[in-house]
Amino acid sequence: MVSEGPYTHQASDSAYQFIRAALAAGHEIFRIFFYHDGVNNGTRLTTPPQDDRHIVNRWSELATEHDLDLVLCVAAAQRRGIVDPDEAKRNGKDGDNIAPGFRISGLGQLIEAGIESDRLLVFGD
Amino acid sequence: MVSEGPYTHQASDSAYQFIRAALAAGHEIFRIFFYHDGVNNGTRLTTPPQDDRHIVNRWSELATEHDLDLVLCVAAAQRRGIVDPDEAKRNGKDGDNIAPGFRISGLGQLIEAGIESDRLLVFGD
Amino acid sequence: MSRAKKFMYINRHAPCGTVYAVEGLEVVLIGAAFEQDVCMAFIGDGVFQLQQDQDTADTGMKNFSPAYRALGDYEVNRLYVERESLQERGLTEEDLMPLTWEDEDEDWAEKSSIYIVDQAQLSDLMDEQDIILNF
Amino acid sequence: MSRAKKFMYINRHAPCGTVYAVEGLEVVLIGAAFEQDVCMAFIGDGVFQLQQDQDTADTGMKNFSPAYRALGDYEVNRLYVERESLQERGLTEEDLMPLTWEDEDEDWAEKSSIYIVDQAQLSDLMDEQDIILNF
Amino acid sequence: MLHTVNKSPFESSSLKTCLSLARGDADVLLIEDGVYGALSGSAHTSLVAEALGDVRVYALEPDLKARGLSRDRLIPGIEVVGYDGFVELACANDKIQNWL
Amino acid sequence: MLHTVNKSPFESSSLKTCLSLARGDADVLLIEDGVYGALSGSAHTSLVAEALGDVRVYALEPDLKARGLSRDRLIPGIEVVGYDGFVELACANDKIQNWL
Repeated sequence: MVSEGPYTHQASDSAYQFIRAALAAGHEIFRIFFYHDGVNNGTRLTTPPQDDRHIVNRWSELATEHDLDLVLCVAAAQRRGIVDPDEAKRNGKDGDNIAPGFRISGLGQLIEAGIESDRLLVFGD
Repeated sequence: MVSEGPYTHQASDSAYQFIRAALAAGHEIFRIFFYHDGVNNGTRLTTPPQDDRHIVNRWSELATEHDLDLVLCVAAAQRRGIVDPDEAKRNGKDGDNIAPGFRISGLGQLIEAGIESDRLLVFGD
Repeated sequence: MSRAKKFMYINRHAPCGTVYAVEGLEVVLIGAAFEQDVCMAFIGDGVFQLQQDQDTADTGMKNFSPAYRALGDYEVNRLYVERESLQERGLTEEDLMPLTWEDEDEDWAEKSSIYIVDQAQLSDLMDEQDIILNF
Repeated sequence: MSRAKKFMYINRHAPCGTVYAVEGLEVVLIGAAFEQDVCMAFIGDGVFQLQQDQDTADTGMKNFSPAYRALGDYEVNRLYVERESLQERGLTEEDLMPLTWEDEDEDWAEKSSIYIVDQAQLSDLMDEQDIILNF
Repeated sequence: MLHTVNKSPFESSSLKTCLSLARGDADVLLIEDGVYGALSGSAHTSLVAEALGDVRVYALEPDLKARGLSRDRLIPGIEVVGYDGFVELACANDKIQNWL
Repeated sequence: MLHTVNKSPFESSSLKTCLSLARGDADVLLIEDGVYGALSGSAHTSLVAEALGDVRVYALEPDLKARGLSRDRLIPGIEVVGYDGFVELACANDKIQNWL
């Protein structure tokens, strides 16, 4: 679970580095669940300075490469303005901003991940 | 200056209540500058629970009512994915998400506000 | 899935100032539907979440504290409050909301959900869990 | 605008863990163009911002600490570091980056920008300011 | 000078830092989670009670009520103000330091 | 059980709370700003040094280097690990408590 937004807190970076190390060691990542401000990891509208890492794109690329399940909590995303095309339609928004490789779903996905996985780690503030 | 995102921290609420009280007492608000995660106050894609306050719309309405200058810092907004139509075009984004009444500009607007105003308050984390 | 896992939700943030308390409570209420073995712990400023008579009207914020009263209905009826954290803050059990649940096995007798525990007891409880989540 | 205002930027956050240090530094560098009277103070974990030899390569994060060396060129040459904060953390001035500026009035002599001050001196300095911003 | 503190003294050093640097003519306003610093009978009560001999300390009433803290729980000598009082304090002081 | 602490002990009570609740067989890993808890000669050194008789304490090397803290500045007995070591600690313990 990732609980903080990109750049604001190191949590997104620590989670990314931990997951890369876990994958390198041959472990399976069942799911990455983004909660609280963590949902801000999943907007494709970011443009960080060119000499800095692109945290959002880095997640999208990692997901493609390793077929990861990146889930943004719907309740947290609604409060913070992260929407996919379905959510945009349901809430009467004129556009969406979700980044490739992410999906929006409910908190049950976090509980399910806790039940199905051997270990659950939280990176946050 | 507002430094934290809506809902995550009370800063947005405190700033709003302070500004309303200051306006009620006849003071002039030169500018409200949103920095750090504060730029997340300016996305029109939020849909908070129906029984909760709508922090973004509340800013937009206050700005209309009192002709306030709501400025999102461009550098902070780029890192966090808040864009207006100009920024979207410049950075090759397929859409924008800025809320009515907000504009994106540089950090100089904060310094200028400090120089031109009698008092500068910061609400943040 | 062989058996129910033991979940402990640890609350360490004060209410109102940040969103962690309310978004943490949302996880507990959603999680209750999964029929796992669930308890909560309140440590540090988290004990302030259970303070009686919270009234957010003048701040314009939503008052979510009544939702704690729903926990009993969701069979979340073990709320462990660290004694040392209460003492450091000058609080006693009387300052906390009286949260209860109805015991089906004893003719729906109303019982308190709040247990004041010391650090050693809390350590033991944490040791029994499968999953610990921090809000 | 009658005269230059006195701006003090107070830094109280450690680097890397949160964005406040780097986004605070961006304000100082932009603000330097406005020809105001600018100084910085480092209190609490803010003193860690000036720690030598920061190397973020293995975290994948951007290393912004070299940017402090540019402050002198922007005529931000009064960096007050609280003595009590250094002591609490077991640090001395030797642990800090040697930040300097060149004094135009003295044939570009290189001078240190870092002043170690105690709480009483820092209180006096804060009292002299027009605008205090906290990062 | 007006100082504001918005963090709980149990979880942050903001209040302690503020009081160590605030001078005799200062106003200190506790807002948001900072109002927990106004509690009597807590581990931080003596820190604030001692400062009250030196500076004036205020607590924001809407934030006290939001957290269920009634006036009789506060350290004697702390004044309770609303958002209007916050605005007045900001005007009465020539500058403001928000400890975040 | 593996405990992680990611906050500076000078600004947060996380490390203190963690050490008060960690039992003898626990591993405690300091990451992000939590690595400042590994500093020798600081106001919190004795807290950690005493805990070292009881629990094992680790610090994440990439986070130490990012903050300019060399190994010779650390409290003796603290082990330094990389992200791979973090993964190993997560596997070696049957559960994880991340103090945030």
